[in-house]
Amino acid sequence: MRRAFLALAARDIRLAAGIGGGGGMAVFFFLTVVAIVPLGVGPDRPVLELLAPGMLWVGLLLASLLTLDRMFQADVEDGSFDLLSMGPLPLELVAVAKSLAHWVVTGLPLVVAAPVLGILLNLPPERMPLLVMAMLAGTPALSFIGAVGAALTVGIRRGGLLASLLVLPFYIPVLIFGVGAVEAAAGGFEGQAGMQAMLLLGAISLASFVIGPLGAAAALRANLR
Amino acid sequence: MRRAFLALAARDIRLAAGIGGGGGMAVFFFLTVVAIVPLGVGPDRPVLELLAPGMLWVGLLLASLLTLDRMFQADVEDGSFDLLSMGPLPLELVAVAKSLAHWVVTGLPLVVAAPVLGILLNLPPERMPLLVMAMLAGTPALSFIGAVGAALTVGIRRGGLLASLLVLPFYIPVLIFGVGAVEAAAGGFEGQAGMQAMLLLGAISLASFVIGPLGAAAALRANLR
Amino acid sequence: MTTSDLRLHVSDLACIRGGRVVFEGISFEAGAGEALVLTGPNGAGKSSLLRQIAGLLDIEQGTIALTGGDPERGIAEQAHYAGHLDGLKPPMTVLETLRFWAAFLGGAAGGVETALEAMALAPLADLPAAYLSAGQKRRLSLARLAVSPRPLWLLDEPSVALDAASVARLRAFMAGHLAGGGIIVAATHLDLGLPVARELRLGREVAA
Amino acid sequence: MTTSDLRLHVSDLACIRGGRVVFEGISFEAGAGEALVLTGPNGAGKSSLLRQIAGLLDIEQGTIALTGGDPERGIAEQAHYAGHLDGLKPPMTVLETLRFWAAFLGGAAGGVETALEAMALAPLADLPAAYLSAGQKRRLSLARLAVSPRPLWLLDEPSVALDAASVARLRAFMAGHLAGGGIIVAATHLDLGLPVARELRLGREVAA
Amino acid sequence: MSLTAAQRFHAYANPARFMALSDRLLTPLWAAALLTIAVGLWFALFNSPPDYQQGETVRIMYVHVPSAWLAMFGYSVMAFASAIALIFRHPLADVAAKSAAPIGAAFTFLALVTGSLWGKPMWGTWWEWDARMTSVLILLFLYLGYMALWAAIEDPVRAARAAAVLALAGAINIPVIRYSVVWWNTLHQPASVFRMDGPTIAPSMLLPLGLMAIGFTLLFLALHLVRMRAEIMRRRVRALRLARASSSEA
Amino acid sequence: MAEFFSMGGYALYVWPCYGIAALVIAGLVWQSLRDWHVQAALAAELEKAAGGRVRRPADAARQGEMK
Ligand code: HEM
Ligand SMILES: Nc1ncnc2c1ncn2[C@@H]1O[C@H](COP(=O)(O)OP(=O)(O)OP(=O)(O)O)[C@@H](O)[C@H]1O
Ligand SMILES: Nc1ncnc2c1ncn2[C@@H]1O[C@H](COP(=O)(O)OP(=O)(O)OP(=O)(O)O)[C@@H](O)[C@H]1O
Ligand SMILES: [Mg+2]
Ligand SMILES: [Mg+2]
Repeated sequence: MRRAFLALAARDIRLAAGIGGGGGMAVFFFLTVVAIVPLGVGPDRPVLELLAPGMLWVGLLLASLLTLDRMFQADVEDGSFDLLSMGPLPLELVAVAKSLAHWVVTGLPLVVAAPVLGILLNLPPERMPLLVMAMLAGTPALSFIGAVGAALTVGIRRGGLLASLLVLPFYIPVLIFGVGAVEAAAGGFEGQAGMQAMLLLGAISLASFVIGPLGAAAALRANLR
Repeated sequence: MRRAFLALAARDIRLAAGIGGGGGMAVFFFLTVVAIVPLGVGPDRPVLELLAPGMLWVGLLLASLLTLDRMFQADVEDGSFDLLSMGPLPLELVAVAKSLAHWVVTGLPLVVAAPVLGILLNLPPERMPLLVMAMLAGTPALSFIGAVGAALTVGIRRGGLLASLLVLPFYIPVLIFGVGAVEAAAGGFEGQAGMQAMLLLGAISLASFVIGPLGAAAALRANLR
Repeated sequence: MTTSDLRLHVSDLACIRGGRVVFEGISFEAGAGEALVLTGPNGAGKSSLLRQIAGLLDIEQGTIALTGGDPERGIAEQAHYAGHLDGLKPPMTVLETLRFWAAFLGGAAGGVETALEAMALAPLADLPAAYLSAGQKRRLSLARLAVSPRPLWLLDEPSVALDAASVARLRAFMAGHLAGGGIIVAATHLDLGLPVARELRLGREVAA
Repeated sequence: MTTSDLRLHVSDLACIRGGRVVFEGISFEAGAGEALVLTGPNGAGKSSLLRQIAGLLDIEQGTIALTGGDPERGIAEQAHYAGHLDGLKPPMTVLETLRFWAAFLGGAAGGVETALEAMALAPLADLPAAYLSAGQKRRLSLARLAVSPRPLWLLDEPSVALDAASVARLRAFMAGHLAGGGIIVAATHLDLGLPVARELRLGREVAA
Repeated sequence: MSLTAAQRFHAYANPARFMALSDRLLTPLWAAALLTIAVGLWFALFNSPPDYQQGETVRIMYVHVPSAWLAMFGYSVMAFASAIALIFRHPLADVAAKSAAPIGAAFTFLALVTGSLWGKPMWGTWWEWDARMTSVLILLFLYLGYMALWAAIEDPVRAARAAAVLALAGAINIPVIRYSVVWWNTLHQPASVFRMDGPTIAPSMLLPLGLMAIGFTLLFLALHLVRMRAEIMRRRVRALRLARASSSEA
Repeated sequence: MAEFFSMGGYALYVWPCYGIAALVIAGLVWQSLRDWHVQAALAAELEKAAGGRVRRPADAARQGEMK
């Protein structure tokens, strides 16, 4: 089982890390979304600073969403999923392996890229550590919740966009607490509000780690039999 | 030729309008992107008003980008494209038909949805007509420029994300003039700056109407032979 | 299709894929009413040759010409190609699919009925392509050939996935095309049972 | 694979797809070393039956059981399924593909070499799947069966797209599996040349 | 009758003349680049005066400006080679275009970073969305997109053509960068070296700037040749692998 | 000396500028040269393995024959 789990996660990471896989692509997309905002709303620095945490999280959500679609879809379309589901791993663990791989190739690089983009949006440097911590706590939830959406829309052409829509409402708590954590830092009361938001983010991630794969496996069974 | 052109455009519209097709999907996505902004930046009304035109255009660009990927890809993957390219229509006209279909199912509904979303963002009603006009003038460019990106990434797994990245830099003029047109209205000098931006938008659309299909056809030939 | 001086000339053709020479120095001719069967081991270049004739793959060297046909249309426009992929849209029904291709390819009236007939698809007419079995999909993609008449047929393993009755139907369909003065170039590993078929063998015999 | 009391029991099986009864009341058994060939016209339900055995499609009615195998593993885990789709990733090379499946399915050491051998893939080992021809892809997807031993093989038109030499290789491959006490259920329109094969004919003769 | 040399090239990359020529050129190029940059650095750091307005920060210019020039030069090389590749189908041209991209991207990155490092003390901000900076950022996107496209398409022949279309489309950005300071009034300096009426910059600064610019250009050329040679070898390896596969296969 | 390194109070900007430039350029040079060595070695190895047979692809690939 462990061998199968690792093999699957490694294969998914490898496929996604290659070009056309989506890993680097997500970061690049994040970058363009963030770069396009100042062009749209104008280069006014205080306004940008105000927008920065929100836009960073929105960019992160979008980049993460867009890479969801292929989590199961590609395997279903080319027939590999039939074979995966006949292997020794229960579907729940298949979903865990795939969500983890998704996080490694999208969530993690996005977190690393975020501070650089923060500079572009004029985010004060002292808020960066909190931003990164909040993102580290929050991004796993994006992949694990996302797995359910991806599973629900598997087998639908263009399921990707539909998955985004199904998943977005569930991303909103992450967004709210994520932005909250960064803004609390500005208020200078990290001790309370910041920590609280961070804890909530962690809790959401933990919960999604359990619920996400269960839901995804159920959705896959319902969709593919 | 005319019969073939119409048949193709009609088929594409029909396929895209169905579920999993992407039409309604784009509007829905536009909606969520715009709805997410107040969550990120807080519900402060004057700030929202300031951001509104920019955010509307950014949302429009993103929604339009996300639906690009399948413009040629779906046909190439299932082999229909081979047959389309052996038909009586030159590839340039195939690209025109497909770009038009893309505009009808994504650009047009987005333009219709924009005023509603403007209200959400607290955009003053008197600016709506100009917003809609600017979007009508600008959105065709998004589909026709987008066709080149879609054609360049045809045959690539996950080409969609790559297509967005390739196309985005070329969307920037539309964004800048689009926002310019709406903001000029705020300044009250529609007569000059507003009209000028609008004319520029129209000019970009016209130019892309010629260059887009040529580039797309060249890219398709390069990619698929 | 009654042009009896129709002739496909291929001379000294070479094909390079992925930076590797797949074949070179291929020459052959085929006249109206003639069929040419491409055989050879997997990877010999049968599909590639068909795609080159159809204009779907670059020609590195050599020429392909079709004489005696419509001088204003290129080879691609005078040929039907049926490859490994079906080119079907899951939500479109059998009838919609054929109607679309009739309109797009400029088929004559009645072409759709002929096509349904030829591959015995009439009972399936209202099913979406997503519901078809492998062989039914194949039949639909072959039925497309009847929708608008074109003199040159390029068929890549057309009998794959077909049951015995459908293979017989395909045989009759191809024989009809040849009798009408058409040309068929088909790649296959099986016996297609074509009447006047010559064989072009690509690649060396398998050694490994 | 040496369990000689291995036996596949299918009784009174029915299949409904897209709201339509595809078949019902199907019963058969197959013991160690036996092959069962499913035949029948297109759309008769051969692929559907194989998917039901593999646990990839819901069973409306009836039972499927495998006795005498590993009691702790379900049928799906004791079966290999090779369907119409290849399940190959374009960027992964032949070797990487087989290695992955060996790791995922828990194959024994040396399985990958056996697999390369069985389908004569060794010369292609370093090519990405994207570069393979139709038959080469098919061979790779069949080679997977050798990567980890499982007693029950479910093959959906396995010989499609293969050249004569590869068909012979496939035949030897299947014969070896049967000789080792395995079971094969295969759907086909062609003669697979299996030694101890019984035939199960699905569906009515084509009337339409 | 057999394939022409150019067609063979794709199959069995072996442009002997280019390899021989570049082999002979490389050593002198490396030496010249190193020497020029070393002398340039000496002037830039030790032997040039601080600016009366910008103080010591003016020394950033000796890296920033050559990087910015080479960022644009790199793209021009790429676009030009792409045009040749599309029109004449000369196989070396797409090798040249592909090899220029990472070098150009690196210099673009440097222009952005050094610009930021200069902007903080001068304008009090790391980044500003002014026309020139934005257009240079877009230049970086174009480079990255171009490289991603190359990497995403398996077959080098097809990748070359698709990437060439992209490179040509993106070429509009170069004049935008060049004239952004003229068309929009921005924070950024207007041109002071390449002007119709001659440079407006002090000769004591012009010398290190010129040396660094020449040094960077030589470095660019050396790197470009090395990368082209590596690329040709990569194709050769690919072709040999495929040939091995096929010769033992069929 | 200390004065030189302090760059008139702008050390924080000037030195990173040169440092990053040196790093990026060195990285690029190193990567380019290594790439060349790796590819050249691979090619040499493959060529040796092929034993010159691959040099004449035309003969190996000329295979069309009519029946
Ligand atoms: C990240 C921000 C920056 C970017 C992307 C950038 C980009 C460029 C580019 C592309 C050029 C070449 C222009 C040409 O030759 O046409 C250039 C030149 C130059 N830049 Fe920057 N720059 C940035 C920040 C700065 C800052 C902060 C300063 C100084 C306060 C500065 C000073 C100069 C000067 C003096 C030149 C030479 C102009 C000439 O002689 O032509 N730049 N920059
Ligand atoms: N997309 C591709 N890129 C690179 N090489 C390819 C590609 N497709 C096929 N090839 C190579 O070209 C050669 C010929 O392939 P082709 O598909 O024409 O063979 P075929 O004769 O049709 O084989 P089959 O009987 O298996 O269908 C093969 O060796 C294959 O490896
Ligand atoms: N996804 C699906 N949804 C609904 N109906 C389906 C679906 N797939 C197949 N069918 C129907 O089920 C029936 C059996 O299909 P199946 O694929 O099992 O046939 P088959 O015997 O394998 O045929 P073939 O020889 O053509 O491969 C067919 O009539 C088909 O229309
Ligand atoms: Mg083939
Ligand atoms: Mg079947």
